Amino acid sequence: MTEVATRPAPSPGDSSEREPIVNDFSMVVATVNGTGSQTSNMALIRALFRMGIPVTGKNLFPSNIQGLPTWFTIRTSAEGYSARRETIEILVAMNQATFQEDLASLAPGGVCFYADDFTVQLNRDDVTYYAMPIQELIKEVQPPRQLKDYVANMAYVGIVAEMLGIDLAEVRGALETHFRGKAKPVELNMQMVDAAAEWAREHLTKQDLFRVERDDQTEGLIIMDGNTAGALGALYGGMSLTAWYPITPASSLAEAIRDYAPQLRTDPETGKATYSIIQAEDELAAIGMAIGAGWAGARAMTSTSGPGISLMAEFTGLAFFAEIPVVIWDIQRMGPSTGLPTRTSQGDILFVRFLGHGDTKNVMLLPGSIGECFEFGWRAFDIAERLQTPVFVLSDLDLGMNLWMSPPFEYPEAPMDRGKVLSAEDLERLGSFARYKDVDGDGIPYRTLPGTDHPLAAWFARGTGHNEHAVYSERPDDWVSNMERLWRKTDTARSYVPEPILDEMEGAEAALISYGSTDPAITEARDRLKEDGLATSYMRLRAVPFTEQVAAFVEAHERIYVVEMNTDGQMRQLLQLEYPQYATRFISLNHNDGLPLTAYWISEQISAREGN
Amino acid sequence: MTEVATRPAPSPGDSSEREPIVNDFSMVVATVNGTGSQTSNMALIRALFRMGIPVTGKNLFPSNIQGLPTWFTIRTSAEGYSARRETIEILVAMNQATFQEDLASLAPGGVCFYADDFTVQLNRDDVTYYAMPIQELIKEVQPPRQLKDYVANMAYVGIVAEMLGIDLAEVRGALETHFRGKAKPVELNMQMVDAAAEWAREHLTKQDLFRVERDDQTEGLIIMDGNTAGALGALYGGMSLTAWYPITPASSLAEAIRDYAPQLRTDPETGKATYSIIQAEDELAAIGMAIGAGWAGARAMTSTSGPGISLMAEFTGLAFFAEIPVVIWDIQRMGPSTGLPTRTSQGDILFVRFLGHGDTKNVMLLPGSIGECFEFGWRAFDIAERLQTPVFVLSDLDLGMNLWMSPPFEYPEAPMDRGKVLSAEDLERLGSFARYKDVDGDGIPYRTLPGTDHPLAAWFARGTGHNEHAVYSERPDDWVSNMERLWRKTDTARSYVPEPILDEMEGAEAALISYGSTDPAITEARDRLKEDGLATSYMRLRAVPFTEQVAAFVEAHERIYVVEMNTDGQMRQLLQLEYPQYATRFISLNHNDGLPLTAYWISEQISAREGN
Amino acid sequence: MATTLNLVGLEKSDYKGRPTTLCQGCGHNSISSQIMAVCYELSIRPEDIIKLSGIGCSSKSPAYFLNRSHGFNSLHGRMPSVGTGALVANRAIRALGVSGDGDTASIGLGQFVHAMRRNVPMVYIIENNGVYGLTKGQFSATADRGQVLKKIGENPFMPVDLCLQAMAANCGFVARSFAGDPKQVKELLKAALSFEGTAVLDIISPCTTFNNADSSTKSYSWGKEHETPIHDITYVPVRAEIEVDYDPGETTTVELHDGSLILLKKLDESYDPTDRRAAINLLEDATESQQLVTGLIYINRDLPSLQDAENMIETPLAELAAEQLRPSRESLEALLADYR
Amino acid sequence: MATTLNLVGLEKSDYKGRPTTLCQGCGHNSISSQIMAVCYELSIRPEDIIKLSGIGCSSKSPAYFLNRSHGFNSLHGRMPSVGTGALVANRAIRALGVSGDGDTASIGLGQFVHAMRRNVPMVYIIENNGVYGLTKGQFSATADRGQVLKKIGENPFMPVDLCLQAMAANCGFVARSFAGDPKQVKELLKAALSFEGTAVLDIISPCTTFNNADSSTKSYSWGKEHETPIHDITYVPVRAEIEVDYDPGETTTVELHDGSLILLKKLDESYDPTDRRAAINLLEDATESQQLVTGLIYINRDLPSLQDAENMIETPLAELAAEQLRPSRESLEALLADYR
Ligand SMILES: Cc1ncc(C[n+]2csc(CCOP(=O)(O)OP(=O)(O)O)c2C)c(N)n1
Ligand SMILES: Cc1ncc(C[n+]2csc(CCOP(=O)(O)OP(=O)(O)O)c2C)c(N)n1
Ligand code: SF4
Ligand code: SF4
Ligand SMILES: [Mg+2]
Ligand SMILES: [Mg+2]
Repeated sequence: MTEVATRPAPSPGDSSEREPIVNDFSMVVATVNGTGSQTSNMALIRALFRMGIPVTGKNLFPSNIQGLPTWFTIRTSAEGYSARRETIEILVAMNQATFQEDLASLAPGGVCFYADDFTVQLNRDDVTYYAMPIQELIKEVQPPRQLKDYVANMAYVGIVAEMLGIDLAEVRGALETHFRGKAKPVELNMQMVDAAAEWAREHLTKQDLFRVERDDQTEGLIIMDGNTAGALGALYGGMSLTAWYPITPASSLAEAIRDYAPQLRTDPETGKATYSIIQAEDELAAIGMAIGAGWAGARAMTSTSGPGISLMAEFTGLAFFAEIPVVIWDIQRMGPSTGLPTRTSQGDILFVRFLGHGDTKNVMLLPGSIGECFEFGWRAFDIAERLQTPVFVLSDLDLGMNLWMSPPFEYPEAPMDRGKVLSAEDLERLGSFARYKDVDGDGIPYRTLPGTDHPLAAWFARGTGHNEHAVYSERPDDWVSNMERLWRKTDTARSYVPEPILDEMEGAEAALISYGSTDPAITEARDRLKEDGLATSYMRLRAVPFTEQVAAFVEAHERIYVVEMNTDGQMRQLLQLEYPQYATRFISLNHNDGLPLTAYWISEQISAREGN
Repeated sequence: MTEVATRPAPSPGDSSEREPIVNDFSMVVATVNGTGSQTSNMALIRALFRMGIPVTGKNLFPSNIQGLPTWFTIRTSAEGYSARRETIEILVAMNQATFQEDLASLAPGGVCFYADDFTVQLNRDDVTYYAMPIQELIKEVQPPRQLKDYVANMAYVGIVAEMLGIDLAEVRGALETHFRGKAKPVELNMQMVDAAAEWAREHLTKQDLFRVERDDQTEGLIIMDGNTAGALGALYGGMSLTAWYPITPASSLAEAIRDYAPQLRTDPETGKATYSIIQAEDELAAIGMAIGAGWAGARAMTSTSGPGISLMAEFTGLAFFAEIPVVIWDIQRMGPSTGLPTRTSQGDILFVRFLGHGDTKNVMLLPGSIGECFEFGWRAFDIAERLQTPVFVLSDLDLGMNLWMSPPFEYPEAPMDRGKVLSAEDLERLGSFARYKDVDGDGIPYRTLPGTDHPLAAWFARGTGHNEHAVYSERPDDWVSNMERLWRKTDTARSYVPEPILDEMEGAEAALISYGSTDPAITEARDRLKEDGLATSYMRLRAVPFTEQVAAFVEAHERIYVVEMNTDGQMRQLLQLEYPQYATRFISLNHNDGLPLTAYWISEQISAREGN
Repeated sequence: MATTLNLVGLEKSDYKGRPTTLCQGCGHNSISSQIMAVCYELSIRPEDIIKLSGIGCSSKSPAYFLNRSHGFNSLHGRMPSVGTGALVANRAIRALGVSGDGDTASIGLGQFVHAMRRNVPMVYIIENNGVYGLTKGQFSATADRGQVLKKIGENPFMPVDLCLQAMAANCGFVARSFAGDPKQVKELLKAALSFEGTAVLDIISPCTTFNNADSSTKSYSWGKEHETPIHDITYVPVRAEIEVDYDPGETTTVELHDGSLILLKKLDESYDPTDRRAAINLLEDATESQQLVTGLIYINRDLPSLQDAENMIETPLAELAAEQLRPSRESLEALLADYR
Repeated sequence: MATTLNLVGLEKSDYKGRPTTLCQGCGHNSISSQIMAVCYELSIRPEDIIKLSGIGCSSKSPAYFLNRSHGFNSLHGRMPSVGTGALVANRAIRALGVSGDGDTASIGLGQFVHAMRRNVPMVYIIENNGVYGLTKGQFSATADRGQVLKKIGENPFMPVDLCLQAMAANCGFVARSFAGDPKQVKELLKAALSFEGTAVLDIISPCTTFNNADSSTKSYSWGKEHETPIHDITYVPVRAEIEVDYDPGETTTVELHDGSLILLKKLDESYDPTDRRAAINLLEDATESQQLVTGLIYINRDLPSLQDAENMIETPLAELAAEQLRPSRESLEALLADYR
């Protein structure tokens, strides 16, 4: 892989290391994309997961469909860590093109499984090698031609399983789940797995230290990607329209909605859909459809990534100003511009907060786990309808497309909050209605839905300046009072968004603020720092605007590292704007190279700065 | 008008006031739009201007083509002030619909000219009334039917001129200029002017205190709107493509380019155009065309307002990241969303600075006078080609569409700066070329233009991540080093943008920072404050990013009022982000009701806060 | 006249809007009047209608009719997407969309075509005046090549024929009319309101302020001289059917989804609006002969509407009960099992 | 083979690009090969070409040919505007644009139509595979109604016919071809490069990874079975004219702006590509009969290019001297006089 190891690992020579390393390694499978290694990698990771061993899976893939290098990394961690690590201990080399590079990136004392038909030099003597007779095994198993590639990949599953001690029964179970119980593919693939394991048992002798053992740490957990989690959240949040346009890394969110909606949201009586999913012609149309539906009273959303967000700027301003509820998922990828579609980043924070010309302030939710992707998936609708404004959910490629463990998602207990909507009966009772009147003093006006059967119900939604009755007005006082109310509303928003997650440590000197997918790396980094005697306090933001708790945390700490994955220190900037009196407390710890942050990088940065 | 007087003016009773008020009043002509009062208002303001009296003209018009109230305000100022004032001393009432409101807004002691066929009550006794027999005069003059409305308006010109002492010869001269010397319309209109003046001489006796006298303060000056000035600047800056889409208040900039280009930029030999002006199908296409042309080596621009800026977000990110020079004029109007198309604001500052998803930082020029509209009109191209980046020029409706006095524009002395462009000869000499290599350490790379006749010339422009050779790369190190260079470039930008204008006062306690069209109001406000014993220092920003001088000013002052016309205190925020150590020094003085700021409001705000 | 109530007990005045702020004589105003008249005469409850528009003088006009209908004056060129979303959220309401030639043929062309592709069931009126009225008279994409406007100059580009665009996009209801022919506008509007799919009405609607010179093909005088209706159209509501009698030899009838009828009385040559090739040819002829050919140019009732294509429930999504929107607790547990 | 030099002294290898990263068998690769061959054979200097594209697998392909040409891989759906600007800045260069069906028919439809309206002189290739390749196989707007893709389901919407769109937009060069018919692609490309105006090539270019099932009208097998060329086309460069001989009864010729010829050898029935009505009919027939009709469908050389319509100088604007760009000091003083 393009990243080189920056942290030393034990070399085999060193005798203190002779005892085995159990459930604690990163294994990378280096393949060519489009050769169908997903099934085999899923089988490996799921088998490990079912053995009770904490795992995470990250796919590092090119912006390309077939023929370029791809790396799938499985990390097992006895302590349950799930962040990316710089070091790779086990390499499964299935791509000759990158072999030397991949080999070079192995940690000293590492292990290298490789296809025995490679013509390469094994130019490292601090690594254990196992050659894999892939072609031979294929000849033996004789899979159908069109499945050859897929089955071939099962060879490394069998060999690696045998050498690491992965239970083949779990591999079979994993395949059964993968193929939804279809016997034929399961048998075909297991045939190869067994043959390969068999071969390894006979021909290979274990020389390395790495192996796995059953554990009980994944009891009751699930393993999933964040986009699927977000899709399920939306479906359990009453999503009625998803209008979207394909874009990496957001597509799989809308596609998961498409895949699950029929089973979850078909009307039992009529057998008809209680929702609609429209692949729009572009992002302008996608958000336009969602806003039209939000205006008409449905729970509507769109999902996209950076370029789509840019195209949604004008419509976002309209929804903000006409006060239409809508949910927008931004699965962030590396920008500016088309950037790196298959690399992760947190670079849209500042732009989205102020998205739309003129004066705007948008609400952002910041999920930090797949559990929160699910939760914010439904909660975003409650907040959007309560506040009558666009609500952005900012995830990223790492959280959205990679595999994470999580407790099973909690079914939403609270009933849906549909916000301030007046029915015909309400109007009859009230006798009057002004769309943009601040009746309750919280800046949130009441609305009526099209089709409401009352002569008072109608109002004319518009992006132009308006008075309380939604009538066009150029009067300075109308403009000012409406904007003052809108600003009141942006404050009210603080009391409806999720609070941050706080973790103060005894005698903490330094404090950390972060958000989103950096959480696992920070958690691990803080443990390391603790070991090295540096206690830290940590606040994980889960939304913008900031709540009281955020203010309290900022007041309470003098040196605050803002850890994020972008070039400009964007969240740091939002914090400085919110707390000018503490502007100098915030120190940017930002790194933005397309790869998820590592605990190593964070802890090194902090101990360096803290003079540890 | 919708604004009510908030500042007391002398009442006629008060004897100290009996002596005349000369060259110092605001006169508003209240008409219905679409009735062609432009000619008459231009005649009045130009006549005053040619009498040597400092004037400004502001048109307050509805977002409508015909039939709604419009107010044209002419301010004369002996001291040469040109900002808007709350108080109106002279009303020329040509619109019965708004008469009562207009009358109410007159200052005590004011004057009211009104069409004598109005059926209204003259319910104020602190005002001098003059009825104007418009219909009668029409009968007398008998203009051709289709010109009736226009000529009718000349009636008030004649009467007002007579009563204030405006030289009719100057009125005639003004009309001659207006009609480019065409005798017929001049005569027709002067016929009415003379008849009306004649009538006034016979039937009206001067009862009010306001009059004008020749002065010499406009010697050698010009009077023009900012959009025309910007258009001329672009033409003298070598503009080669203007791609635009109509939008108020920006249209008149592109239209002025269209009107002047043929006379200024037709090739004498071939009689063909050395430029192109394309009305695009929308703003996405407009900026796309400009970027295509910028890439191909032409000086290209577009002009728009808020909604167009939102639509240009994605393309701006592309130009920023692929490093293509392009100039974008944003004639700001009131937002968010469609907002108030005919009201002024400075609400796009923050959005434009960060326009485009991912990490971006755009260069903004902030003209504060029509002279600077002209200067930045050509300079923007130099800066854009030097920095190879989008350069935004942020004007607004008040500066762009209203009439301002100015010294004649200075012809650009310096030769055009075409930036770092390599010719075929250069390539031959160098023997190699890497599009995105930081050869000079300033972050600005060298480029070649399509059509360059050398095998090394070609490079592939792209919005995707690239290495120094413009080849797609997902390598973390390529991404990081390219972004580091880009950030270096955003710093280099500081040394190419215009410095701020500083005016420090003796023993200044408070400091002001502002930009753009607020300058006249601030200048006047500071004089008032000075009179009241409050000295202030003032820095007018002319660009973002900020220069060394800006830093110095901020360091030097403890209390800094940031005066601007938006809801969120946007420039204040940019300053806080730039100078976190001084974040608490900045105090927002922002007002945003669609009308230009007044000296009165600013001085009141400051003396209140300064406890004067 | 004495106020008479229609079948839903409303007076004409119940269908009015705010006072227009458009110019005197603007074609858009006359179209607004026909919209009010049609809804009154068809006894449509204003609450069952939504008004949609983009940005422009034309797009302002929904403020000037049907005060009792909800409306959305959206963004320039984006009415189609907003309408699509609204109609997906509530398929029980009828949508009246008013756009302009700039709004539809320039910035909005993509959304226009894709809305027709999806057959979004809305009446899509283009008030076509060949210029950008609200921004003071620049050429729009429907202006004729070679047309000259003083102050602006000559238009060098070919016009977009919105009806031909509609044909290319397989729209099922394509009509052209003229604001100066209120009777035809009215009948076409009635028919469009009974059509389940996108119904496009390209109505030449003169801009008296910026583009009404006799030489302009978008002017009143030109329209009056060059309008050539392809038939005399009459809409017959369901209930009225029995009463109408007409000469079958002279008249062809088209039945609409709700059972109402369109009577097309043939003028000189007979014309079959269900024949796609004929429709395209007619448009080509009109362009060549520079005639303002008006009437129901093409109709095809066999295309499924967006909601049917998506097999959507009849109940408006906006009115679904919470339990229809949120799947059961059990379902969640069941599906999570696959992720263990 | 021994390297042979063309008329500008270049070898075939001087026209190659970077190694392709597209899938094996992707139709786009075969089109890239034809582009390289054509430029070599026509002896076009790579420095005189610009490559343009939007975003997609198709839009990536300009990286895989003509390394010695400048190129701009712009934004999704926005190639037309970028190309318009580039060609206004430098009318001396020739533009080769490569787009996809998603890039052109979905997000880019508006810009596509308006570029044709302005007759921007560029070769506009749509590598049409009916899906979004780069985002992994979703339907594009050219997918057939009713087509089923596993994992994705059925496409309920009507396809956009890009050639019909081009006709509606009065494009002067409209061709359809098939990546599986490299000879025809090559001749059409040559003709397009000699055409002064927008030349649209809608080339069915199978996506072997996501849409190559026999049942798909965008697959190789379907194309091979259903391709029906309307003529056998040969391009004859200016210099070669004298040598060619052909049977006039069998063959019609069309002369292009630069004097080169297109020979159209009639197959079964004869077809006149200068007849607009015939072209539209042909496209309608093709849709009805589900045949892949290929060849030069329509050509009209009489429309002025954008630059001529704008009366632009021949010199590339990018190459104008400073004194041509900046008017004189006197001119400024003169015009300011009007503002005193
Ligand atoms: C994104 C955007 N660009 C430009 C404008 C400015 N604008 C307002 S109306 C209009 C054109 C309207 O023309 P048309 O649709 O033909 O309506 P008409 O006024 O002629 O009835 C334009 C360009 C805008 N409001 N939004
Ligand atoms: C604004 C924007 N939206 C979405 C995308 C994601 N995207 C990349 S390629 C593509 C579709 C490409 O399809 P097509 O043009 O048919 O090209 P193909 O890959 O099929 O050759 C999309 C939607 C993007 N890059 N930019
Ligand atoms: S400007 Fe033209 S379109 Fe607009 S209201 Fe006036 S007449 Fe109608
Ligand atoms: S995904 Fe399809 S379009 Fe893209 S490269 Fe592969 S085959 Fe070609
Ligand atoms: Mg119009
Ligand atoms: Mg495609």
